[in-house]
Amino acid sequence: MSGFSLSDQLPALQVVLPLIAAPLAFIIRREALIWAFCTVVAWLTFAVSWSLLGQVQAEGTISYAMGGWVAPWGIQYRIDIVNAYVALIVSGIAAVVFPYARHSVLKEIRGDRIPAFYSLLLLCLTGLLGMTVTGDAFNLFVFLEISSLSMYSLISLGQDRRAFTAAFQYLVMGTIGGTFVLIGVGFLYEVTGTLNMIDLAERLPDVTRLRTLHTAFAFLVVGIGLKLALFPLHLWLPNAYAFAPSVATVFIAATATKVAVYALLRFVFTIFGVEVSFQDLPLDQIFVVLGSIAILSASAVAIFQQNVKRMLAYSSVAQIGYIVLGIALATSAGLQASLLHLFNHALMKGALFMAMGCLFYRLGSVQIGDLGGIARVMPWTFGAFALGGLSLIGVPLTVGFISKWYLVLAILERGWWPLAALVLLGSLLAIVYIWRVVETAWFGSPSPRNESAREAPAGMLIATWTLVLANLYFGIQTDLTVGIARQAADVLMDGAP
Amino acid sequence: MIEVSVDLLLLGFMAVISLAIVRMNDLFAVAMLLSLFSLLSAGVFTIMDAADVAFTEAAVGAGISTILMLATLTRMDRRKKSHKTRGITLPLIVVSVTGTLLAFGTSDLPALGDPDAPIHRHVADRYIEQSGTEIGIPNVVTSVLASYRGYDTLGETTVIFTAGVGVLAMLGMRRRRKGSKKDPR
Amino acid sequence: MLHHTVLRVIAKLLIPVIMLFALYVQFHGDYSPGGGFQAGVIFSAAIILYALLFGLDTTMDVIGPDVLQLLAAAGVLLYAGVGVAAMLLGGDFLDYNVLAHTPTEGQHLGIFLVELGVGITVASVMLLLYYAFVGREPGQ
Amino acid sequence: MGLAVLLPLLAAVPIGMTGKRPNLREGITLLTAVAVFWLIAGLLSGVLAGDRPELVLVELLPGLPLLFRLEPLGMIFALVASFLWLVTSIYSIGYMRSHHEENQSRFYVCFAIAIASALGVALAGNMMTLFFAYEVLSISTYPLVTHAGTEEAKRAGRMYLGILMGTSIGLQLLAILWTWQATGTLDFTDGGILAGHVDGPMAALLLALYVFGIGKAALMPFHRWLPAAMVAPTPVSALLHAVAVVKSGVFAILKVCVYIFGLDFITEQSASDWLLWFAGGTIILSSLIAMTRDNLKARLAYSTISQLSYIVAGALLATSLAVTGGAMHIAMHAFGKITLFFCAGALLVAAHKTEISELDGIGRVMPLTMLAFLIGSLSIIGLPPAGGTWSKFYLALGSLDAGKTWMVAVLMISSVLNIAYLLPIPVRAFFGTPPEGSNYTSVSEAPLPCLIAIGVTSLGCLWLFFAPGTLYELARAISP
Amino acid sequence: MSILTHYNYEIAIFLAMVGLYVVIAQGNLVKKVTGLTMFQTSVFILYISMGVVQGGSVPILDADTTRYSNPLPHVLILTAIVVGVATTAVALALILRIKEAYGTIEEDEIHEQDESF
Repeated sequence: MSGFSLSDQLPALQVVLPLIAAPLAFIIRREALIWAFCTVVAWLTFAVSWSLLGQVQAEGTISYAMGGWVAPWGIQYRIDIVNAYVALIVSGIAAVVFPYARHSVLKEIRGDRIPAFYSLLLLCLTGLLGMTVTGDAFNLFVFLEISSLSMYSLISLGQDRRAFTAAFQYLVMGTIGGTFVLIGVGFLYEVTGTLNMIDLAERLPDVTRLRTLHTAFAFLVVGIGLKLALFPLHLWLPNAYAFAPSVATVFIAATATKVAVYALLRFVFTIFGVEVSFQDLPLDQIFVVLGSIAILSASAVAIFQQNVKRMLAYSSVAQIGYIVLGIALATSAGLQASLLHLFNHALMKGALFMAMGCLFYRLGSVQIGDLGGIARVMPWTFGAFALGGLSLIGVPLTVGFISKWYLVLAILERGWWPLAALVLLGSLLAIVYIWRVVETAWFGSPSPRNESAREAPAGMLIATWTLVLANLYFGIQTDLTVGIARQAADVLMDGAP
Repeated sequence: MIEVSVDLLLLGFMAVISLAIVRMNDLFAVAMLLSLFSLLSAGVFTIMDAADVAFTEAAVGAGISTILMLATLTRMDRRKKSHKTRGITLPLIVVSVTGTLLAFGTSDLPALGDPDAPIHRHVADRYIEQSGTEIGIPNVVTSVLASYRGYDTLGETTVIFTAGVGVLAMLGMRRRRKGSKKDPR
Repeated sequence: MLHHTVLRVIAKLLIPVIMLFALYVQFHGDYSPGGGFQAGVIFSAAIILYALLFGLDTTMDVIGPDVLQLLAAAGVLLYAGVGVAAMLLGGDFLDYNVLAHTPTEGQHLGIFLVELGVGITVASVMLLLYYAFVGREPGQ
Repeated sequence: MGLAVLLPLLAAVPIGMTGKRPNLREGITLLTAVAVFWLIAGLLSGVLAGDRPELVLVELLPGLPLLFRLEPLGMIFALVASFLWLVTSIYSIGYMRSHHEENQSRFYVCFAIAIASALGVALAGNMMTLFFAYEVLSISTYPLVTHAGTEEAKRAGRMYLGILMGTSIGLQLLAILWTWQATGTLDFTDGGILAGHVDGPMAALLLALYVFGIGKAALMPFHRWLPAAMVAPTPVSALLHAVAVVKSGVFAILKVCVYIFGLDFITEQSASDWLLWFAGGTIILSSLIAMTRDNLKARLAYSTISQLSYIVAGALLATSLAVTGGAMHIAMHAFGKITLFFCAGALLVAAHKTEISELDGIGRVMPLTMLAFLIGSLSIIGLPPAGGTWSKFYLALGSLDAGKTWMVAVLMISSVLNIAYLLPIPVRAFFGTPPEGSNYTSVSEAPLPCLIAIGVTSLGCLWLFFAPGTLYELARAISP
Repeated sequence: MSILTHYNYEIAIFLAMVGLYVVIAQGNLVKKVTGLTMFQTSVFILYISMGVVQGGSVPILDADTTRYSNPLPHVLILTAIVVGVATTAVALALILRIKEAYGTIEEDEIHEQDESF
């Protein structure tokens, strides 16, 4: 290959762009400059993943050899519809979060820490994107750690001192998870001699050392499970979301678990394949049980939260339950539902946490007790929250409804009636905890402080409403998401090409 | 055979130390033991022909992380309070399950050092046979590290950078001179 | 700070040697164990030793945190820069072959540069960590 | 046709923005109301002539568009809703002003949205569209229920939303998904779509999911929200809980029975027999409860519950005559009940009376109001010269037709009960002697706009008795 | 080197589990970090053991050696070690802040304080 052609280099740029930007952001010392720079980078990254998706849809899977060393000797970037889709989610959220960040960061982060904060955000983005597009099992671990480390630091920058303990708890559990993944990858390498995902997928069927193989599977699932807060490995999540700086919460909540789910799908479907995962091993039963418990228990706990961010965090655990349920079906329809929900949940949680950020910006609190009548002074913020909440509940004309629709259909297809009922019961619980907030915010009696509060800055509101409107748009104009999700599901079901 | 015995000896030491760490309440002592632990593991690595790893482990485990740990401990009360006994049943269950699983997994591995194990046959051999001509430097580890899997190493560097930024974000950096351009608060 | 003349003298002798060794490890990594990472750690160790003996502030005068932060970033940028350079020269990211007119030379150059990048970042980050931990004043 | 739904939605925006200028705001409201009614009425002749205008909004999911399709049943509902919106807007101007309610802008905005979604229900061309409009209706009416913002209002709102969304998401959505799963379509088609896809007890179960899932029909045991929602301002109770909300509930049930199941399918699977008992039970029980209520609005609310079950029963009887009766009863009951609510509101505004026991002799100072009340009551009871007569007549015929004689008995009994709990009110008002110490000198008739509205609706009741022709034609056309 | 047994594995696993136990069971944050490090280091040993080749030597090419041990695990572990120290650094920084904020680094005492307000 001679001559530089941008379109060939997109896979690398997808990750390298934010990776190079991170140190730069760290050494630019002017807050305004950093912010502008990061925003531009985020948009460029988004553009890259958008055009990558285009390429994949046009001419199928893209493969890119890092350092020119072809797989399996070098590290390969391999982009099919699945990770193109996930990368789009991640970079898309980033493209909204950075414009949003300006005010919130100025308010919540100490002046001399701001460059570090932005730099960490970019590093987190780098890590997540790296996990998403890589085709190499060990490389995934490396970028997993990049994202994790940056997340620990981001979380610890929250204003409440509990941010430190939350970050530490996450660090401990996250590191254990990471090490488990390391063990799993090691065993895979031991029995196949390769680290490249596709190569692994091709060689695993011939592997005779089943005990090692199944152990590797177990460790990978548990390790990644820790990262995606799969019940009962979710203990780190609520506090982490609740006490992190608003911007960090928005970004992490909307992207991190999604990428973890992607990694899980990659290993379970592409590398191990449906036979190993669901026929040799009882992953489906396990996931059905865990998913159901997650939906019920987490939603129930959410109802009793006083801190709204914490409440939303628990609802995230429940939402992950839905996704896991979809995976457990081990059918194309189920996967489609899960993938769809990846996208939709990113939208709704992003919007909700952004609204919380706006609130925190004005009130410095997200306790339900402090929200009395606040919606009357901050109608835009709470309009956003209400719509996002409706989406979370799964009310028609929002993305939430589309997710539920496909998930329940997939479940009915398998004829698992109780599960279908359970999913709907989940949204009923969602009504309860969302409405607690809406009711207090609108009809509660306002405290003097709330009376004097003002609507959040335009910059934040615009970003928030972008996501809210996306919630509605993709709830009505579904063919894009549904179509991609279907293709992706089929790709995954086919396993290794 | 001498290697075997040394290897076992070192590992035995490590086992003893690990148990000591469990019991120990003096955090300084724990830090020192930990650094010794790393040092011994470095020894194990050497015996297993992993010179680079041994080198790194020694420099990091026995070096930097010990320094950092001591620097932290100077801010703490030296002795860990022997706190009220927490339930140890759950930890024991978790640990034994994980351990059994690991043992179960390894029990199926090819014999240690078996040159025909798949791990040595598929990708690795190319590095050993080709790197001389493809890269042209004798240290295969360096070739793989910096070229074949150079991208991982970029990631690794980024990890270090991330840690640096993260710690600075948490602890801040004290300024020597007063009236320096950027005020710390 | 400590007033053990002996220590200081020995340190004054020792520190240059350690640094030299670091450089050796850095640039001889192709032929013997070692490379950017180990070199970086050793180099920082030398300066940390200096700090232990002559105090943090003195050390900060020698190498200020701002410089270190620049260096830390610079190392990563150098590494990534090599990759981008390879891109611009028509190769894939980090494809050293295109850096020089023969692949092997390209590889040599590439490896040299990236190892340098690693070394710089590691050394400066390790020092920064030390500064941050030791220089930490509560409420900062 | 789409415009009819769109218009109120669009109107909501300027209504919201002209909050500072009440006259302009209410001007817009009235204007829209007129326009909408005119649009609907314009389609009437066409529908009678048998054409079914259709409009696809957006392909929501593959093979599952949001679409409007106007047919006779929908026509009835649309006409009633849009006409009564017009009347109610007039009424509420007088009411809201003289009652000095707060947040009037929010009130009018939600009101407009609610009507839009009610029309959406009326025009829905498939179950999905209906479900969407149904949910929007629930949500947009929530702020109207909690309008007062008091603790009681909030509790009412909670129950309102809880029951409505709970049933709709928990049961109705499940039923819809099941239907889609089984048949691959959700379009309302003559003769139903389910025949041959599900049968026996499954069909009965599915029907139950629908009937109970449509909580707005207030079939016991899911009826509690309706009395609770009476904390809302009277115009809201009047329109939403005598017309839009509850009627869209029973309307949906009719739709399901006629166009999803198909009458023949229901009868041959005998899927509805046991549900009929629920309907009958609701009719009797709620009438009995109504007698015990002294608060006027509460009594009206329970009477509504029982009246709704007439229509549900009409649907479940699944004979052409019964459906005709049910469909007609939508209109009849709407006019009758809204008149009663208007009167209740008028009493509240003019005389600040909410309890029936306080009404003795009030007819002398508010004769028009109480006269209207009498007419409304007659219509509800089903006595000439009020429209209610016809619908009950056809319902009775239908039950005989279906061989459910006991249902006729139920209808008779409940009529008697209606007499017992409705007629005493005007009687006391006219002939009762005012309680000691209370003199009505200060009290006069309600504000003019209110009187106009009351007059229109009560005359409507009479008119429907003497000229039910069009309505009857439409109702017959549903299941010829 | 030449042992055709699983000793290495088993001992490494034992060490790893001791480390894991310290992480889970012990309330002192510093000790938790210690446990993490032990856990990771032991896993490294596990890895390197996989890379051993009987009679192989350090993978530095030279004319008169024919058999080398597998370099790839070494590379992977180098990276892993770096990740490990990075994590340790962040963890210690957190502990420092926790100590400043709570005045203790004992898990249960920290919980008590958070319950109390």
